[in-house]
Amino acid sequence: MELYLYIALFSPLVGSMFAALYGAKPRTKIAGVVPSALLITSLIASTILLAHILSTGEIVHVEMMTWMATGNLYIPFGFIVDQVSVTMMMVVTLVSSVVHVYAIGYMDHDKGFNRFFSWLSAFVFSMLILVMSDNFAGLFIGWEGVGLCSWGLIGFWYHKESATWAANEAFIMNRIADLGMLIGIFLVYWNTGTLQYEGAFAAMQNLDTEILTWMGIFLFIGAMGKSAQFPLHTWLADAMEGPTPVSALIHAATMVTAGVYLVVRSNELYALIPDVGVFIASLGAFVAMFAASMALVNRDIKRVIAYSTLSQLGYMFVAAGLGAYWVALFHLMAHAFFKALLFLGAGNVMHAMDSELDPFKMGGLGKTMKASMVMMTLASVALAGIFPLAGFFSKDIIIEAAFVEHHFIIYTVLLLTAGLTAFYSFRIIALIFHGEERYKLFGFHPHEAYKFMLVAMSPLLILAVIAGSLKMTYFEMVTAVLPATEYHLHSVTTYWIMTIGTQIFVILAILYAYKKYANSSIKVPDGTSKMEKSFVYKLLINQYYIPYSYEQYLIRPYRELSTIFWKQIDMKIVDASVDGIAGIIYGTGEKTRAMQSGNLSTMLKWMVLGLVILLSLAVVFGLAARHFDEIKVILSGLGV
Amino acid sequence: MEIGLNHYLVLSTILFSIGLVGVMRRKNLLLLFFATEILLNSVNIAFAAISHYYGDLTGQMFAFFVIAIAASEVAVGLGLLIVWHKRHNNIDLDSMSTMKG
Amino acid sequence: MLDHILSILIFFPALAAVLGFMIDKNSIRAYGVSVAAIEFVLSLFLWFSFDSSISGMQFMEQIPLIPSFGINYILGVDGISLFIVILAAFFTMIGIASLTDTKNVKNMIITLLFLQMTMAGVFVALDAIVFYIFWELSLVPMLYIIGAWGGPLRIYASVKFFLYTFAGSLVMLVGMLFMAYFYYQATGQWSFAILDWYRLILPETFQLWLFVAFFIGFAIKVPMFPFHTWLPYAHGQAPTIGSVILAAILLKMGTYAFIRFSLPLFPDASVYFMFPIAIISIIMIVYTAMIAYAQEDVKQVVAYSSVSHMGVIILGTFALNVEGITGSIFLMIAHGVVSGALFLLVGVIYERRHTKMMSEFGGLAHVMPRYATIFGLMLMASVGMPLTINFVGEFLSLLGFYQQSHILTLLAGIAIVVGAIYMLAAYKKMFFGELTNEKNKNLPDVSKRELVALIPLSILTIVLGIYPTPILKPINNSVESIVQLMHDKSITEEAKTRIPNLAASKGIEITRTSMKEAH
Amino acid sequence: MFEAIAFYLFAFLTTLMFFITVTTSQALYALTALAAGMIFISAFFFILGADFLGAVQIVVYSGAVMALYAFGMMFFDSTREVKEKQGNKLIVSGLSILAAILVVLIFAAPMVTDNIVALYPVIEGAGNTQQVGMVLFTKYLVPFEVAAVMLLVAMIAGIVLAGKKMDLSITLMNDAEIKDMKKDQNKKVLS
Repeated sequence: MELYLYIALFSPLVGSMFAALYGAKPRTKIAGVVPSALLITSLIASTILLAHILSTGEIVHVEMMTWMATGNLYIPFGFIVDQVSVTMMMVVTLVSSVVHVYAIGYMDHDKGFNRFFSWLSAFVFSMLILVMSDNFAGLFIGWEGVGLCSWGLIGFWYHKESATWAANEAFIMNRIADLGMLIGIFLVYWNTGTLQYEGAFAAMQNLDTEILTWMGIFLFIGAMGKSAQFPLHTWLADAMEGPTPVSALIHAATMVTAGVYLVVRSNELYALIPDVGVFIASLGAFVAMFAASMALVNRDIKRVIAYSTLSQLGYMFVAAGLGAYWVALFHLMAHAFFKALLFLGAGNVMHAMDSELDPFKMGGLGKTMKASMVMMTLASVALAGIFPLAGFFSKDIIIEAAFVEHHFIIYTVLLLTAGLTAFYSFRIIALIFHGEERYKLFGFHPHEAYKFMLVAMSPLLILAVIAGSLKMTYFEMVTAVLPATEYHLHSVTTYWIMTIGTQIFVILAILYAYKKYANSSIKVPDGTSKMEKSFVYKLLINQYYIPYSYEQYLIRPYRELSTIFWKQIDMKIVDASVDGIAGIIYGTGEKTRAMQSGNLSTMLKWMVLGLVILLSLAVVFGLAARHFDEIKVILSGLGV
Repeated sequence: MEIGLNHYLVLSTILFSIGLVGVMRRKNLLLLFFATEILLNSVNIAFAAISHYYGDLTGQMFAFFVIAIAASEVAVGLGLLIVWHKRHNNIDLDSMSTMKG
Repeated sequence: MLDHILSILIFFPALAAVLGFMIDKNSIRAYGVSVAAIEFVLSLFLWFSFDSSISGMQFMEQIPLIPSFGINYILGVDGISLFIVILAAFFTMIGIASLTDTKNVKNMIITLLFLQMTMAGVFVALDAIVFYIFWELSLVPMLYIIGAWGGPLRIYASVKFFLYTFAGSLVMLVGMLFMAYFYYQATGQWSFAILDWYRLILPETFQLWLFVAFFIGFAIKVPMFPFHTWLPYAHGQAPTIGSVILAAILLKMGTYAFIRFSLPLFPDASVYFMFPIAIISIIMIVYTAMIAYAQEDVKQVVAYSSVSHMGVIILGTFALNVEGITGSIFLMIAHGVVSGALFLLVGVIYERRHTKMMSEFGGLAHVMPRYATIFGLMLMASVGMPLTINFVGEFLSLLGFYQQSHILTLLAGIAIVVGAIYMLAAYKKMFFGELTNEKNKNLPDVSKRELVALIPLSILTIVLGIYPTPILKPINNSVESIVQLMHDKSITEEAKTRIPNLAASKGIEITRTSMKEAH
Repeated sequence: MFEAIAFYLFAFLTTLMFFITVTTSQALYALTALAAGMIFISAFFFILGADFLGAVQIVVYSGAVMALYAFGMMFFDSTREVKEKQGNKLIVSGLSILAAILVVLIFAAPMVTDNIVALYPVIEGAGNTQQVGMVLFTKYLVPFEVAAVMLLVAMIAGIVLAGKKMDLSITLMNDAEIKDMKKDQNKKVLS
């Protein structure tokens, strides 16, 4: 099995390097095909591992080599495939295989084609390290690695100012969180003496709650960055500057869920500190609502989907925070499928519309892009959580869990958010595919994507539809390592009322969205309508003014402070004081140079002055020596 | 009225400061030499007086050597003075400023 | 040969430099490269025959110079100095190999060979006076390099560099003399041998004063805030090769000396000054990183980033535990590789455009993709990306200091954020965006000669990031013996608790730092 | 009583002479006053019983030194009034007086202690000249010889310095020669 582990892990790396070889050369299909083939190899290897685990329940654990060893610190490159990581591996390899194949078509005309595949495969490799590592340091390697690849891919079109800006923003914001993560790792090391999950979690059982709380908080700060939780969420929406396959893979299915994975992986730690768990759940619920509200009005398809991702991440954190780790993981998996599908569908639309992102300028695309419409609609239905698609099974169970755990505020928030989710999802569906064909006004000539791209998307479609039915199998598998909490309402009636109520609520939201946006009276908003002038609309479209205030109150002061530090403090104080010392010496030299006028008479006068000074010193010291005792008394009186 | 050592010392000091005045205010090199002679002689008085009052000949010996030094100083100094005068046709101190730093 | 390999390492380049005056101008480059290559092979041979299981000094040599004052020519390497010596030889080699066409190339190569002598000397000297001589001698070639081949402000920069560092080292010399005097008082014999001094237990007040004296010399060399202002000038004016060697090796003298002198000689003072120094390091890290962000000249960005990274090294050193000190030594090597490479990279673009202003560039990734890739790699290494060489050092340094103070480590950890900010901003300004400046449209990508220097550095950056063990292990052994020595020597209660007792925790006898070998 | 009168008389005279020396604007007056001052000083030596020293003072100063000065002055136009730009008189006199006060202060304080032991005590029953001779040729023999050599060296130096181009006489040269010489001199000065 170890062989399969290595194949699964390293074939993306080989693919990345292969594509990198063509990095500076003109684009060639082979640079896309080979990494994709290698990724499919990785997918197959992961599937074999999954089958192995499903059949035997054995955990594959290997230690490849030592990475760092000094003092008491010992960090190996160790990899573990257990029920949790194999889930992630499946999600990662599956979605990325799909995205790779899809991207061969999508990036067809881009001159950075080879570079793109190099980065994309490198990302998959980093992500696999992240999920497969058996220690915190290895996790951190992957953690930073995916950050790096995300930087490269968001800024893939590096000639665009907005793209590079977004790339740097994402990287730096993630770094802030990584600092928290690093501190968390240090805490783990100095308190447990090891960074291996196994040893560390075992040692944590005997530690103080206070230390554990700090550990939990700092590790969660790391998770907040990667999973774009409030207040570090702004990078995710800006990250949509990257190519759409990137958004589908990194910013929907895999990287952003790393935070959830971390919390799930550290479940033994978080089980010991339920207070932090509640905090995580509350933050998750808040972010779910907060992100959904921003998605309501946004006029950029990708950003809407990004906010929806953010909102769903909130759901996952609610589950993880409340101790329903397997539910979080399950939702993560289901979400990966339908959200990637949604993004790829959006990619098709963008491709058709020459990278136009404003859904108000589309409309009626359903006629020309039937397949894309079907896929996106199904994905949205899944996202909205309608029976019997994936979202129903994964998302409703989170809402139920919140109810069962008696966190009714969270429950209410999540329920409302479910409605909002349905509304905004179908708002864009309606705007894109239904209603008048507004795009004609702008001279677009939409066309359906390549066949093979659609075929590539189909596995995701299937999974988005059927994933729900795998729930019980999955539950049995994953609870071998995670706490097996089942969430059943005590009363069957309540259960039915709740489920049906939720469904009706969601369906009403969908219908409302259709009614509002699928009719023929929709115009491209020009800022004059009453709604657009309302305060709430402005607040939401400006993302609660958070990016603005970051720019105003963090970035700009930082820039100005840097300049002040450089120009004022470093040059004018620190350096000037050094130069000042030198200047004093030079200055004294210049001044006393006048003494050496060369005029003998003047020099004689100076000589006499020197004589007088020496004589006075003689007198002073003579007197001091004579009256030494008295002086001592006076000095001691002064306290010297 | 007994004349003590201090009288001589005070006299020597007065002469010494007259010499200092000369050293400082004279711009003529020759007259500057005169002033230095005064300085040396004032010290000689002090030496002789100390020698007398302590009954020790060391002071007188020193006075001898001071006189010897004064004599050689005059010899060399006047030689230099003449050379300078030949070159520049004056012996004004203010004209000697080649050692300007 | 093995008995005298260290002397050979020191004096071979010097001898070759003297002979170099006789070499014809056209063949001097080949001569220089071959001499440096032989030197590098010798240093590799040193590593090869180095026994990494021994923690003490190896290849010791001792020749009496002034026996009545206990001044001897003592050399030796341990795990701490070994790799810096190799790195010095390595950088001299690739520095000469990648040397672009400068005027007076003969003088430059001869100067570099002299510099190599002094660098090797500093790191292997085990006698304070010999150490001091090499320490000061190293200023002269660098002064010449900056003063003769530098930019428009070169005279100011070189004089500032020289006077600043020289003033600091004079204070250090006073410290050394007093130390020797104290040794004389205690034992009745004069000795300047560092290993003899190690055995001396000083009263705490003496330790404090001597620590300060040594600290001033070392801190200016490092350079630590607020003594850092000579560095940007020196880097800004120095030619590429000067900056590379200055950043890669010369700065390491200060941090190396902290580990060689300050820690084992004054363990109590080290503990006493741990927090003040940590705070200075944090100021260094954050403050200079912010200044780096404000720079308009890409070389200054790299220069200030050096200061920032040196802050992390100092922090790791004053963690006073094995993890921290090992990390800081590793980071010295890592920073040498990475900042050396970055300065070389800046030199590449300066060579083509004769400007270092970032506003002149923009969109370079379009025309120089290979250059952009290597720069990106080094940028990520500098930022501390895992699996690059810098991360290992930074991680261990911070991890080590975390044991001493949580809050300060958190503050120092800001390094990874602010580091990313200035580096990414600089990279964005230079490489991203549209290619607007006409002059940049036809820039050639990196040439073969430049790749000769850059490829080995890139490989080192990644290989040592993934597999640092061959270097970490010898360092670790030597550091363990130093930490144990510090623990044994310390007097105060606080020092005893702050410095871990390895012998107790590991239950093994750690060989005392080679005192026996010294005599 | 006689001693006191003699002391005060000669003190007054010496001070006066020396004062004239440093203040007069006529070089000749200064020379004469200095010579007189020197002779008056020898009187103190006689009063103090240092007869030999007094004699040497008169011989060396009034005889040799003053004669040298007188000869030296012949080279210069000594009759013309010496033009001297005067600086700040206040500084000059102030510094001098300050120095005087300080010296007096020093003399007044620790010197008048009795614990000074004579190194070469006065020999009873011998004349001053005899005593001087005995000390000078025993204890101070080496310095004495050195002083003699020094005088010799000074003499030679004086001759060499002053005697350069003694054979040249401007009065005997015509204009062209003088010009040439001036040129030469200028060159030398420049070099």
